[in-house]
Amino acid sequence: MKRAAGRDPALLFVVAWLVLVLLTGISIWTAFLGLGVFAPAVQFGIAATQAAILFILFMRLKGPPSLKWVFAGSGFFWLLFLYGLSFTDYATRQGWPHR
Amino acid sequence: MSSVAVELPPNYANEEHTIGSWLLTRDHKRIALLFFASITVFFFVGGFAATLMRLHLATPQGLLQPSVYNRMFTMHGVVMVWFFLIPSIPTTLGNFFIPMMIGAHDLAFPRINLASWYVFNLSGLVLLYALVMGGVDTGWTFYTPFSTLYSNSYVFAAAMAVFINGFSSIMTGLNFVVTIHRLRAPGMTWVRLPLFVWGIYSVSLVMLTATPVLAMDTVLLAVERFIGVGLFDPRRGGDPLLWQHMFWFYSHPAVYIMILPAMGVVSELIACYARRPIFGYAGMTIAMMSIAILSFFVWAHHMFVAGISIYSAVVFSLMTYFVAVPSAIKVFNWTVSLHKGRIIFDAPMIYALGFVLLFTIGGLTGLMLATLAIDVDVHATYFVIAHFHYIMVGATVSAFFGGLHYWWPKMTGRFYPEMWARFAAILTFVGFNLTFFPQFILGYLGMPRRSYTYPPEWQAWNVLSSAGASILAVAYLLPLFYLGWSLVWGRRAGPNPWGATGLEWTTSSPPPKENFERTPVVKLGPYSYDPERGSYITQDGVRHA
Amino acid sequence: MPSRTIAPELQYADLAQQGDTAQLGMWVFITTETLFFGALLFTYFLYRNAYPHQFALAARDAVLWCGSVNIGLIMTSSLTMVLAINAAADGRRRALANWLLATAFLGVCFLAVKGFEYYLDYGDHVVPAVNFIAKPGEAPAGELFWVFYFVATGLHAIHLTIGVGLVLYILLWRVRRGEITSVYYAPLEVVGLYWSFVDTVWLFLFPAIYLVGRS
Amino acid sequence: MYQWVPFWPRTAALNAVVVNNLYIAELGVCGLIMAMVVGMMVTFCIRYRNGSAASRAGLAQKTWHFEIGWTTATLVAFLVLFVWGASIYIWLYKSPPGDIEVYVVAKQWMWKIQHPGGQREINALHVPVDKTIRLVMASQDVIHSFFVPAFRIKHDVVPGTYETLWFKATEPGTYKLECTQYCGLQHATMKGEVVVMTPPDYAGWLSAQGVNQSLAQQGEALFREHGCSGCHGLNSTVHAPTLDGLYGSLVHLQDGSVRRADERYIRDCILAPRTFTVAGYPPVMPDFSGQIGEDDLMKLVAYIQSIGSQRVSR
Repeated sequence: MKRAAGRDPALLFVVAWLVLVLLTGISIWTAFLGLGVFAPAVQFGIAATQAAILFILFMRLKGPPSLKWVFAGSGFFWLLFLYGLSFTDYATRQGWPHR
Repeated sequence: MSSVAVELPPNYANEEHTIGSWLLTRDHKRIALLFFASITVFFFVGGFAATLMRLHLATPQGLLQPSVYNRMFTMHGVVMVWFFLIPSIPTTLGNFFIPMMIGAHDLAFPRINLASWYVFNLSGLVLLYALVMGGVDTGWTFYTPFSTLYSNSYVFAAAMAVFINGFSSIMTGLNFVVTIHRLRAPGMTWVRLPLFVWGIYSVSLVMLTATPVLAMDTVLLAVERFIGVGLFDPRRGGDPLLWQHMFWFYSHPAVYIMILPAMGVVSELIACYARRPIFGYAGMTIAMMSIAILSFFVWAHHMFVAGISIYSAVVFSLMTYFVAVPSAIKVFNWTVSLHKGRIIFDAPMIYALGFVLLFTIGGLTGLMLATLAIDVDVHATYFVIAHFHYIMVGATVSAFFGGLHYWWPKMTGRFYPEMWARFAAILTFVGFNLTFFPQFILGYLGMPRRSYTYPPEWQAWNVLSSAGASILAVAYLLPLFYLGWSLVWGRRAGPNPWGATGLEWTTSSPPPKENFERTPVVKLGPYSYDPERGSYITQDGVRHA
Repeated sequence: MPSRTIAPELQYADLAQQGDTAQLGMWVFITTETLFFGALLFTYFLYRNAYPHQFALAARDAVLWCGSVNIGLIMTSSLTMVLAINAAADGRRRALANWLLATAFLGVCFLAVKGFEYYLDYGDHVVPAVNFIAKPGEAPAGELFWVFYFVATGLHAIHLTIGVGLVLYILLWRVRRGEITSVYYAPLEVVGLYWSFVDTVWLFLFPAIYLVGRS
Repeated sequence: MYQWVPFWPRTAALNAVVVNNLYIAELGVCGLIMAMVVGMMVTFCIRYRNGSAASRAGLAQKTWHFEIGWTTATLVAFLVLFVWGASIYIWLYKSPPGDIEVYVVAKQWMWKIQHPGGQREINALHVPVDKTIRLVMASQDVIHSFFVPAFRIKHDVVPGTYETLWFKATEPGTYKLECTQYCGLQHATMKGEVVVMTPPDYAGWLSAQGVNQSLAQQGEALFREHGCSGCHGLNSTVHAPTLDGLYGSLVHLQDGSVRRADERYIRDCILAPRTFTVAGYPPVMPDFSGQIGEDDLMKLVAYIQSIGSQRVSR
């Protein structure tokens, strides 16, 4: 490799960008399909995929294992605590939702 | 004495004298002292409110207007939690000693460190604005919908102060995490880190992961307060308990933000003054890290009676029992660390032993509160007040003062007066218990917190508590005087007056600007004390008799 | 343009360590930002799950084309940002400046579209506490959606404004003074991380705001 | 003596006896642990003080044995207490069908009580001894908390929903009623008393109130006043669900979910009918939020409850 270490060629980023745009298109398309309760799952799944592309390529997580991975992931991991443990309340609380 | 007013050698503090050299410094040691000045001011602001409250509660009729009393306990809570206890040990002792204990020349991001101090003071000014304009009467927990739709006080400004304060927490925590990861001296492996460093590391992780949730919560609170429409509004189908969920997602770990660094400090003190290695180093580190993580699983134990699902409450109660286990391990290890030691009862050790006892009482009553059925009874009574003061004030402040005395010679190059310090340490312990133990009884009798009046039959306990508070006030004020005195007239201290093993003791007292003449090389773990021979080995591998 | 030799700070052994540490610092900060916006989305999921119909009705007024244009703009800006970093690593000063300018420009365009969208929202009478009028069937929880909308997009816009400021600072100060070289361009990488993170936030806000109640 | 320095609250309900036992057990366990810690600490401090002659040879090295043993022992002890506490909690908060159902409205800064017989009182609650009293509580403004120390029961009253609580008083007397959730300026004075009476006294008290309409009857009047009977009445031409026999039954909603028609459900339906459209009915009912105060709502609920067929427990 002639390029400076740890960098990817511009072409890769352009392709990744095209994929991102394509995924956005799909996401918008699904909104009109009437998927009901599955729509948010699909749309947020696509958003998560796009975020992964951004994190791994554009934010250069690609490469050997590093501490960056831990911190990149720990925010999402910690959110699971908030979402998961709150769920124990909201899923079983009497009288929620109010009204 | 002949040692009076001896000039100190060139060091971080006397190298430059201009005001600008302090206000624009990037030296972590100077920033630690800047923080020390700020939090001391807030400690006495919060303490002033506490004094007024205890004076008021000495009689059932009281002496303050109800509106004033409500503002006093809110101010006491907000100031003490965010402006004293949370920053106390990390920003002062942590800031000063973390780089030195890992053999670094500074923190990773000195500018961010300084910015943290400015942001802290900015948030303090916003809070003071709220107080001067008329105060806040919601309690430090800002429960909705009272805080958003009903209170006629400066909730918006106070919420903004808390929000801005969070940036300071995050900046400090981020700095510590990155520094401990990246700037350890050669040979300073993770298992050679002193427990104080582990304490600060774990607490920094908690600061980083808890604070943003509170920040978002206060933003939503401020929005609802400002425009009168918001996500916690029950009239629009909002859930007032959502505020509590997100608030306690931060504020329960916040209690551990206060106690984890204190645990670190006390581990240093006990090892040094018992002259033996701390018992179960690995267990201590695992306990601290698991407390840091488990602290996020227990928040809804503040909401057992708030109307959450009973099944959820059972889950949170179980989690709370689990978090008690590492705390119990730590108490056990500290106690066993005295076994076959060569115990010296200097002031820091008295503070440390006081810490262990107060922490144990606080922890055990916490266990009672984790028991669901007991919590239903004593929730939001003085039992809870007493419990968390034992942890947050009794334990944390004892550790803070203990650490301050222990490292005082290193920070200033001078000894504090030992007899006065011992007296203050004992007085703290006595005064504290006298203040808060009666509150356990009051709580079980059913005295609700945040009440400006109470039935006359409870006066005896309240008078006892107020009497204790006056003793405690003296005990907390004393160090201000004798430590100040020692700055000028204190006996000169050498590099390692206590014969301690940490890297910070291998450089001169006070340390030079760059901490170490050259980067130290670490040869072995902390606490290489030998009680049998009375010798010790500092972490750079030098044996001392 | 001059090129400067930069010395590492006191506490670092060399520039590589300094740059690496700076990036790690930004990653730690991104952890906190993830939790910050994650907490906001938590409130969103909670209420959307509790009041699906009101949310669907309320969200129909969200201007889809504005959101879609903006997601295109912001994804493109991530591309230009990463190309700027490539240019910096290769020492192509001219290209670096151009890509940074493009990034800042796309950021400003995003903010302009956002501003125009707020104007349209005002016309639709969906601004809570200002001129909110509930449509039939969306009361009372529909208003919660709009509170979320303004808090989320407002905070995102603030983050993006800061990002534009940082890019301009790198461009007008660090690059012009020759402090960004192929040897040491960590400050640019740090800003790039932040920029792409702000982009990520929008990726999640987009389906949350614009794709609800379309069918 | 008791009057001057009380150590222990009065114990005047079935709930309180059960909680007391647990509390005493916990005090015992905690006292034991505390004694161990203090005992060890004092012993070591004296024996191994600097300058003492005790031998320091052979420091304990194998730490894991101690630690695992200590951890397991504490964990087991804790788990017993957890299970005990949790089972009482569930018993305390799963309200059984009450012998008497009392409606409580909390507002800044008073407790408004409505008895099923239509009697109303403020900051006082009169109940007979040895009967299960079920409280249905609502808040008109901020969060309050209903606390009777002598019964060891407490529950927050959150605006926007109903909360329930029960107790069974065992001793006649007058007991403190407190608000324990800070609710504003006069929070400290938001107090009252629970008067537990013998059955004859209670009957006497009820009749002395001079009320001739029961709560349900008052609710029926409101039912007509607000025009509810126009649609939900028997002779109505509008296609609206009938309310006879509704209370306690299972209702299938338009969105496919099933709800038990308890007090909370009825309240929710009145305030936000569109959220709870019943399957097979058009969503035509107007929204009554902001038009009916909490006390009138409770009368309506009591009325609909009175024409229901089954009793509800949760």
